[in-house]
Amino acid sequence: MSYESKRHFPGDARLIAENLACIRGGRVVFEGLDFGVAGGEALIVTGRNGAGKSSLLRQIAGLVDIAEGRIALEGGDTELTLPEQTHYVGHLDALKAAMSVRETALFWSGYLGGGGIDDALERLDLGDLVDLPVAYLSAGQRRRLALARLLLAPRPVWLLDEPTVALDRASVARLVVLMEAHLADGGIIVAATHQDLGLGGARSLVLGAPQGGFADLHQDASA
Amino acid sequence: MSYESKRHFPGDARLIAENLACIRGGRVVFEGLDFGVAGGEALIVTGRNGAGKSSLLRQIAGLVDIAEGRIALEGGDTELTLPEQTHYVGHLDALKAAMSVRETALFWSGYLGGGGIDDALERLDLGDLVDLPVAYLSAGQRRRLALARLLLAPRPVWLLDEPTVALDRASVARLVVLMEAHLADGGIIVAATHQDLGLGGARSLVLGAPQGGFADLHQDASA
Amino acid sequence: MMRAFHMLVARDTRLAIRVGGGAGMAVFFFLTVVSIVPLGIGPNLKLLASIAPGMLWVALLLSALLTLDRLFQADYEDGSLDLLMTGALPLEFVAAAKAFSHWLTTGLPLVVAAPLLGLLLNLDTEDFGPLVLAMLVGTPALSFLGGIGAALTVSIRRGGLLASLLVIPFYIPVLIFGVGAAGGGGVSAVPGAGGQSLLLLGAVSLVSLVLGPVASAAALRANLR
Amino acid sequence: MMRAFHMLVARDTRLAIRVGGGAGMAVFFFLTVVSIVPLGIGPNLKLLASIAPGMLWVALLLSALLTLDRLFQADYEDGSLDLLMTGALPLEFVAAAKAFSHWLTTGLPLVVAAPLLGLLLNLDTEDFGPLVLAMLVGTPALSFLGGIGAALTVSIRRGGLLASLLVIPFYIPVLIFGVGAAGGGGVSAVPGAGGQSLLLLGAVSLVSLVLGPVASAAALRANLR
Amino acid sequence: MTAMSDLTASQRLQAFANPARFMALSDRLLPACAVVTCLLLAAGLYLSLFVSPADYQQGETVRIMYIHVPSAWLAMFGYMVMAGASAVALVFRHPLADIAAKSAAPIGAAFTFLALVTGSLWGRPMWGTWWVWDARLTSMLILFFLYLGYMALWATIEEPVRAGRAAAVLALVGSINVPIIHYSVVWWNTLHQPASVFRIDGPAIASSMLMPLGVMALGFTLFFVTLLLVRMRAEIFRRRVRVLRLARTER
Ligand code: HEM
Ligand SMILES: Nc1ncnc2c1ncn2[C@@H]1O[C@H](COP(=O)(O)OP(=O)(O)OP(=O)(O)O)[C@@H](O)[C@H]1O
Ligand SMILES: Nc1ncnc2c1ncn2[C@@H]1O[C@H](COP(=O)(O)OP(=O)(O)OP(=O)(O)O)[C@@H](O)[C@H]1O
Ligand SMILES: [Mg+2]
Ligand SMILES: [Mg+2]
Repeated sequence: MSYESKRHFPGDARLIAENLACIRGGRVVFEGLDFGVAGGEALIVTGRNGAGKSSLLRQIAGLVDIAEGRIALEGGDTELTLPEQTHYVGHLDALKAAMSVRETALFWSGYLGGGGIDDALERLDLGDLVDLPVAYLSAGQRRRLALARLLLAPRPVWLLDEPTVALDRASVARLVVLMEAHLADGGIIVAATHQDLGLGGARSLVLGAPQGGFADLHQDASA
Repeated sequence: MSYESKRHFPGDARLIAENLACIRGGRVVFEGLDFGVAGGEALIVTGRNGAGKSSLLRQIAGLVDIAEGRIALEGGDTELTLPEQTHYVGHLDALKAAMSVRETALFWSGYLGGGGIDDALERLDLGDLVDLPVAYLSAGQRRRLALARLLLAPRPVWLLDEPTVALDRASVARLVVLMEAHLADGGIIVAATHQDLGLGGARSLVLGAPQGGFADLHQDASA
Repeated sequence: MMRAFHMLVARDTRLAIRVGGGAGMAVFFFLTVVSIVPLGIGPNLKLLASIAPGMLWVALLLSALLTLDRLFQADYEDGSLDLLMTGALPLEFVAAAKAFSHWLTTGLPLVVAAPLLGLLLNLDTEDFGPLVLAMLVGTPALSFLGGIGAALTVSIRRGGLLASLLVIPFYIPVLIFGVGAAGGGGVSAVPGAGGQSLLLLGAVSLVSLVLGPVASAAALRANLR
Repeated sequence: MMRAFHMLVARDTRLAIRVGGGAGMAVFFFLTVVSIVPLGIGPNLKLLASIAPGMLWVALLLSALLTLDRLFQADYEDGSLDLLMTGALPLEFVAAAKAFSHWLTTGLPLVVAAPLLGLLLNLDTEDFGPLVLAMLVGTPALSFLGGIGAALTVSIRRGGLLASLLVIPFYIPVLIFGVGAAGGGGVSAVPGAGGQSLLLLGAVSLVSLVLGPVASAAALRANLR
Repeated sequence: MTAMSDLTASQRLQAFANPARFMALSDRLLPACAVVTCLLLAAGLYLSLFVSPADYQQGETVRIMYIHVPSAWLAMFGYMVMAGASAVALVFRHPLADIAAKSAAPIGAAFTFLALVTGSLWGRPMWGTWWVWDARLTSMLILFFLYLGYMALWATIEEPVRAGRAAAVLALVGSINVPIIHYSVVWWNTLHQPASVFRIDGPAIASSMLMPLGVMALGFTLFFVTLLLVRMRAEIFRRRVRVLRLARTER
């Protein structure tokens, strides 16, 4: 399957969350959260440390239990679960020190059912590093390799948890270009970040302090 | 030993590097590097990914071999080696998921020969989290705990490798305050970062691409 | 999906060989473990021969335990497991793939090396057949059952201790039948006991091939979310 | 500096108990090895008793190996080791502290468990004393020598197998003298050999108390930079 | 090696990948060594196979000794070379010593293996079994393990500098332990009366056997040196290639 072929996602796809709640370590992180992101739209999630940004992204990726409410990709591929339609790039790089850059890319492309890797590596300026073992990469180079996964297999929903960490200015610009291209293809992006990406026409979601949560928790504990 | 006691560092201390070179994985990262940072001064190290920022900081901390040249803290405590006078906060958090925030702080304070922990935790706004296991912390909360180490035991040289990673705006501001306080105490800061900290009167060092090393190599191969 | 499975097996095997030394290392390991036994219990050849099968099984158990705890944990710690879960491959198959490649790099080498080791322990050459057969049948069980323990240990917060206590009991039947099938019944071996325990061993193995991945997947889900 | 040492021992011990499952895993493995042996050689009690000390020591070695790889690796992977190196405590003492807490959580429990296992192997009760004494003297060597292997393989994920390979040869003197001291000379034990080998065992232990940390520190430095 | 300090980093890297003096020297030395080795081995084999008498009680099998004993000696010699080179590498940080140690290991291991195989081939007719846990056999086996461990460490840590230092530490610790191990094994073996009927150090060697044995030993030693040189050169080339490959990956 060639790389270009499946690039265009159904424009009418829509990622929605209804009355969403998240409980971690026995504490309510957030609740009653509602949002919808249409194809071609980006949602920038902000909030202070501990507000629940990562938790939200992991819920969408199916990596954290949904305490209450629902998340769905309306108009998405009905054969696939939501997690199977998402790319999740989190705080952890998911890289193996003992594998070379090329091997890493080849594995993920194969595992995620993608195509060629050269284009993806080029677009993240990893072209010169393909033969290096990951152990030799600097923090930013590792990060770029993690981000390259986004391009290895086309998936409509991108979940980016502080994607710019450790990236130099040039790489940040490069990333923004990729994100805009993805949106132009009708893709959906949910990104948690502390620094402004300067992404055109992005909606924003601010997560608040999880104070309220404790009260409720006590109530339903007593109930 | 109380926490306040040793806060003031000799103002005439000076961290110097002469003709410094770094080789990693058989490649010259940088060479012929010279700089000096006086007490009360901060050196902000910038450069593209892979330029050698982390390597430089780790060399100062004694964690990477000095291929050539020398690093020294002139006017520092002659009893102690340079690494023993530095706080290194790197890409890795050095946190144990199974220990609580308090246990972590207590251990490092004890190990580094510091005093009480409450003040340090307060100043990084970890006060409400002391009893949480580290496993429950969010990225930014982990980062703040890692940074709290700076205050647990007074040491003249702070080596900060992208300290603002995962910190929200409030925490970044808080960190800058701490750094300025350290400088005011006659401390030295060497920080590698991609985003501007807005630190008053900081000197800057830009690391370039490691061209030099390889030209020679090609020559000797052809020779 | 089959492709994803293959990719995963290939990757894990390659990693095991690179970072863990893989097959060669495993064989060498068994060699050393086996050769410390005589130093412990004395160079009495008859005695050595009689406990040879038991020792070989214990050596295998050890190498399994030494490598299993990192089976999922490495992937968990660096975040790979998260991504493996968002892939199209069901978690059960992920677990199976990992257990299988683990067997390739620990179980299989031992089976191959067994005769050589038998030689050191002065095992009669006619006992080699049963021994190798028993190991061929039994070793997969160690990898697939071990996977459960590995999955339970994956997020070591409190469960670590409990989990490690759980793995070994799983192994006991394999060891018992394995030693029996390898003709290690010693003096008291009931004639035909070998064949019988070989069957039982096979049964255990088959069960574990299914039980292992399913239980591992469940444990992983429980740990991750 | 003494304080730093204590803090480190306390921390590692606590972590091992909470997380590693070190002690539990080791003891259980210990039990398994010992309970496998009778399967091998059949229920010949006299024979069992004669090789009991040897088997216990072999089991001891193997279970010590199980817990080695996490000795430094966990700290290496999460960056703690970097900071431990910038502390005022010389790396040699760091290594010593870790080896010591490793002994507290693996060697010590096994010493305590030994008599129970001796019962399983129908060891005469008057042999318990020498056995426990020998183990008490010998087990520290296992942790401190083991530290060398752990330090050498610290930068290798899944280094467990390799680490064991590297240290097993170094364990051999401990094993031999340990068995001797435990009166396990077998039938042909020279009278008085027990006491002599206890001395030798002590000597080996003392050497390892120095050699271990020094070599471990050197190995760590080699790996970190 | 002291001159290393006043080079620039890239020059040192160059020296690391390309110790010119050694290459030139070994280039001239190698052919000579090879020739002499061949001559000695040929002579030794002729003497031991045809000239020297068959042993009255062991018969023709005694001729295995002429391979067995020299290889056993070189097995130990090899470890000494390895440990020595490691010490130099660790103290003076000289890349060549590093390379020498790495190259010596497989050769020593090979001779150890040879001693083991020939030994057990010899043991079959003598003791009626391939292997006994005799003191000397055992310590030889352990020596073999030490070699393998050393090589395994080199193989798994793939960055040469790191691997080199770690391996050097291992070799040195090993050299401290080897005598302890050897002694303990002997002690163990005398504790249990050895199971072997035949004492290895049995026949007082007749002078008619001594001569060929000496020639063979000399030949083996030179053979060792030759192999060492070859392997060291190969290793140097390998590192040069590696450095260039890495260099090419950077702009
Ligand atoms: C795997 C089996 C064997 C191993 C590992 C082995 C090992 C050794 C070693 C290490 C030496 C050198 C001793 C020294 O010079 O200090 C040696 C020498 C010798 N071996 Fe073996 N040996 C084995 C089997 C045999 C057998 C079966 C025989 C004879 C039947 C034998 C006869 C000799 C003799 C005659 C010498 C030279 C005399 C001496 O140095 O004492 N070896 N062997
Ligand atoms: N452990 C290592 N082994 C070998 N080479 C390494 C290692 N770590 C980094 N390098 C190489 O050294 C160079 C500098 O790495 P370093 O981490 O210092 O860069 P950096 O400036 O910190 O980059 P970043 O901004 O991405 O953190 C890079 O080219 C990298 O490939
Ligand atoms: N694995 C976990 N187990 C239990 N509680 C957790 C876990 N991870 C995070 N939490 C808690 O959930 C809350 C939200 O965490 P989360 O990581 O989503 O915050 P965040 O918005 O991503 O913060 P940051 O900006 O620092 O990344 C925090 O209060 C944290 O204490
Ligand atoms: Mg987060
Ligand atoms: Mg960096």
